[in-house]
Amino acid sequence: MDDLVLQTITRILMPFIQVYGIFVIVNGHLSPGGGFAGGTILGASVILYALTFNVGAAEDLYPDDLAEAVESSSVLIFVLVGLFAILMGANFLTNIGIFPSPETGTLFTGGFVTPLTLAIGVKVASTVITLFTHLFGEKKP
Amino acid sequence: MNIISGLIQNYFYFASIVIFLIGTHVMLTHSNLIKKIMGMNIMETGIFLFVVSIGYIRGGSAPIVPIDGRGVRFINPLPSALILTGIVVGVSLTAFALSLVIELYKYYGTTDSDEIMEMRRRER
Amino acid sequence: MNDPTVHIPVIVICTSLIGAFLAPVLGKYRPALVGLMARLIAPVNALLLVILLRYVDAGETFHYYMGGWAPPWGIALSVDYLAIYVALIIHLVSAVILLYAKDDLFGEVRGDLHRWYYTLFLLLVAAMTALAFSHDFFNIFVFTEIATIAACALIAIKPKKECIEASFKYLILSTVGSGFILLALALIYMVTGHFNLTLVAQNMGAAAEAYPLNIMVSLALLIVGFGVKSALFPLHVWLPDAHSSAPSPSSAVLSGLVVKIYAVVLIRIILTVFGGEVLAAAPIADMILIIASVAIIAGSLFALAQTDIKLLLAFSTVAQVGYIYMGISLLSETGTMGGLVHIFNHALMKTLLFLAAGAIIHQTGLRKISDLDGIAKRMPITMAVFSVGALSMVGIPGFNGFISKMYLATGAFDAGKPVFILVILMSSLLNGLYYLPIVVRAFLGTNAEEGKFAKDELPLSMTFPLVILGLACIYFGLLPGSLLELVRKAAHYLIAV
Amino acid sequence: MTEIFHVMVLTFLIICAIAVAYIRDLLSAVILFAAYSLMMAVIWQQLDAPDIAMAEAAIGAGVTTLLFVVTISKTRRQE
Repeated sequence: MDDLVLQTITRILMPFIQVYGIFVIVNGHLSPGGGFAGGTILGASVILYALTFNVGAAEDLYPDDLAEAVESSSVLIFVLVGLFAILMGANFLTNIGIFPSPETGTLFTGGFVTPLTLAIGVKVASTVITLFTHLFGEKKP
Repeated sequence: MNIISGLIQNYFYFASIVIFLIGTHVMLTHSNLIKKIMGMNIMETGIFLFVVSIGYIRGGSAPIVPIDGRGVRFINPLPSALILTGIVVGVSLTAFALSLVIELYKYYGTTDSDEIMEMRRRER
Repeated sequence: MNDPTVHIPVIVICTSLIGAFLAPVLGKYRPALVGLMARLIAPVNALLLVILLRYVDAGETFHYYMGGWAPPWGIALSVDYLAIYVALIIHLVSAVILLYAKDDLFGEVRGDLHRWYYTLFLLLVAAMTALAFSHDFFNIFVFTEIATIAACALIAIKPKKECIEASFKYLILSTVGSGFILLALALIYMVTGHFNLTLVAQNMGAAAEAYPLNIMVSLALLIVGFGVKSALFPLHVWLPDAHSSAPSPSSAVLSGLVVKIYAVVLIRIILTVFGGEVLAAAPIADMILIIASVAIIAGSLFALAQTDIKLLLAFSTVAQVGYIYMGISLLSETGTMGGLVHIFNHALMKTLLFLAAGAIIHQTGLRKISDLDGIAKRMPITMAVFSVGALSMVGIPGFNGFISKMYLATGAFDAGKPVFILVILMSSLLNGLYYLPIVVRAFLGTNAEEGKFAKDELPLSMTFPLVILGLACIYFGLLPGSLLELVRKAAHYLIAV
Repeated sequence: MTEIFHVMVLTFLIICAIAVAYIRDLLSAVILFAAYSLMMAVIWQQLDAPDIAMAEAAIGAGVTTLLFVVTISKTRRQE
């Protein structure tokens, strides 16, 4: 699909989609959305790139090794944050006040909810991309 | 009459059950595997619609606390959370099933379960 | 709650999860370490669970609140004897299976997929453990789904068309099951307004009075949904293909553990949430009892007709799930104990049999029962262990299968339903009819080359788990005391509510 | 008025679902399925569940459709 118009528009559009995705992720505890929806939007931007250029280009942009590392580490972050609360003497996943919690309505009010949704978002985006490249490319899923 | 008025008042329930039944029908009776997966998705959305409409209050508002913190009547967010998880699970099931369909196509050259059964019978 | 012991349920689930997601990365750079890590995690977790058991023994059972939020908002884990018992079984048996998997995997799964195999296996173990501890409908739904996907993937990982087909069938049917479960949870939530099991149970009486239809429909949907997943008799159609075509370690874990965990969850929900009043209003227990009896007889009859050894074992699982349901739906304490003991005993026996069959296939490639004449001359240890498993299945005194059958029979007598003793006796007879010929053929058959008993050529990593399982079968047949003590407490918990 | 809108959307949903069941061309069925998912997102917005509406619009109408299209392009288009 060597269409100049499509490719140019994709190049222009991609940052906006990604910024919107990140916005949805980090605002997960304040507004609708969150890690899952935002992560899908983030992944969709790379899929758009893959569709307008080719799948190989997307695989170069986001190689498999990186995807595996990102997926594993984001889950590990989630679990380790939960276990950290145990280390501090509270129950699993207790929101202990190690993160600053300013007044309601500003960005970092969620304690560690924000880092957790960030981990989920990254994981989902990565999974969506690998799903697509594996199904579309010749590699075994 | 009682039943009909009940249906009219609870049209969300009625529609969700109809969708659920259509989905289950597609899933269990169509021989094409891709159609089966579509039926699976339709069935799931039917159930999701049912669960979410349980938590719905007419005239309530979405469960987002406004910045000035006024008290409004929120709809119940717990079913929504359950369904969000359900959607995640649904999409992963779909992706997994579709990759299985592609694998099956490599082996049998068809996506029709009747033809696959026929081929297997002939192999024996 | 400052004692670190109370966190063990979460830690056990988390270590499995961490292992699951560490495996692909670790496997890429240090392939040798992945298996070692997986083999370490399960025994360590089992040890932790024993410590937890000691703790609960000293004090009393408790609920663990995730994030420190109490029930109406938070998610709770119930730490009671039933959960610990089931979790212990899961980790002990999967530890043995993982030991065995080391060498067997090379024959059945492509080399670069090994790390993913461990990922799926540990994910399945984590999901099952979480299901055992769950005290919340939300968690039950989520982990049921995770376990289902992991189990399907464990079948499909073997690149053969039978496996992929079986996996697809399993996937479609268990999705219908999950749909039913979700619908049932929605109906329960609709009238009780809670997802937490304790709170639902408190509101159940009033709800059942005001909306009997909702409760009955949700009960039926739950039985069908979990029935599909645990292969209760008329809904078992996916099981034989799936369990017989999967790689041997997968077959062992699917047949030995996965099927039962759904039965445990269903029973926990029915007995603790719905409770006596609802069960008294409709003959639910009697219906399950009859279905279970039919399952026992029909599963054995189907198994009798099979020529493939793994297919035979798979159909035998259908019958054995019937035992578990039967024991618990007898609603007497000894009957419940029989059902719960059978969960453990069957996990041991069926794992042993599947692994032994896997060893035979790994070594000789033979799957047909008629080809197994004189196989004991080539593989004496494997066949000796297989015989132990087969004798346990039949229920010969001195092996662990006898213990559970004895409790089931006593339970049927206590419940005033002695007819079911007949079912148990008949199924023992049928079990003998299809298991013993294999043993007899293997030891006395003359088809194979003449000669002395040769030494097994199996690697030690495959012989060792087999021998351990065989010894465990005999040990728990002769000295079941400590096991029965634990099971009695678990049964108390179920019956008391 | 909202009731009438709800009933209209629900009717559209049911018609879409039936059409998905009876169309022989798989690609058309997938496109209809995408329309179905989008309508579902509208319903969820109407049911005051914006979280799900967003996820459904991204997942149901986006990713799932894409996966279906990819699968069909790798297998057969006609049923």
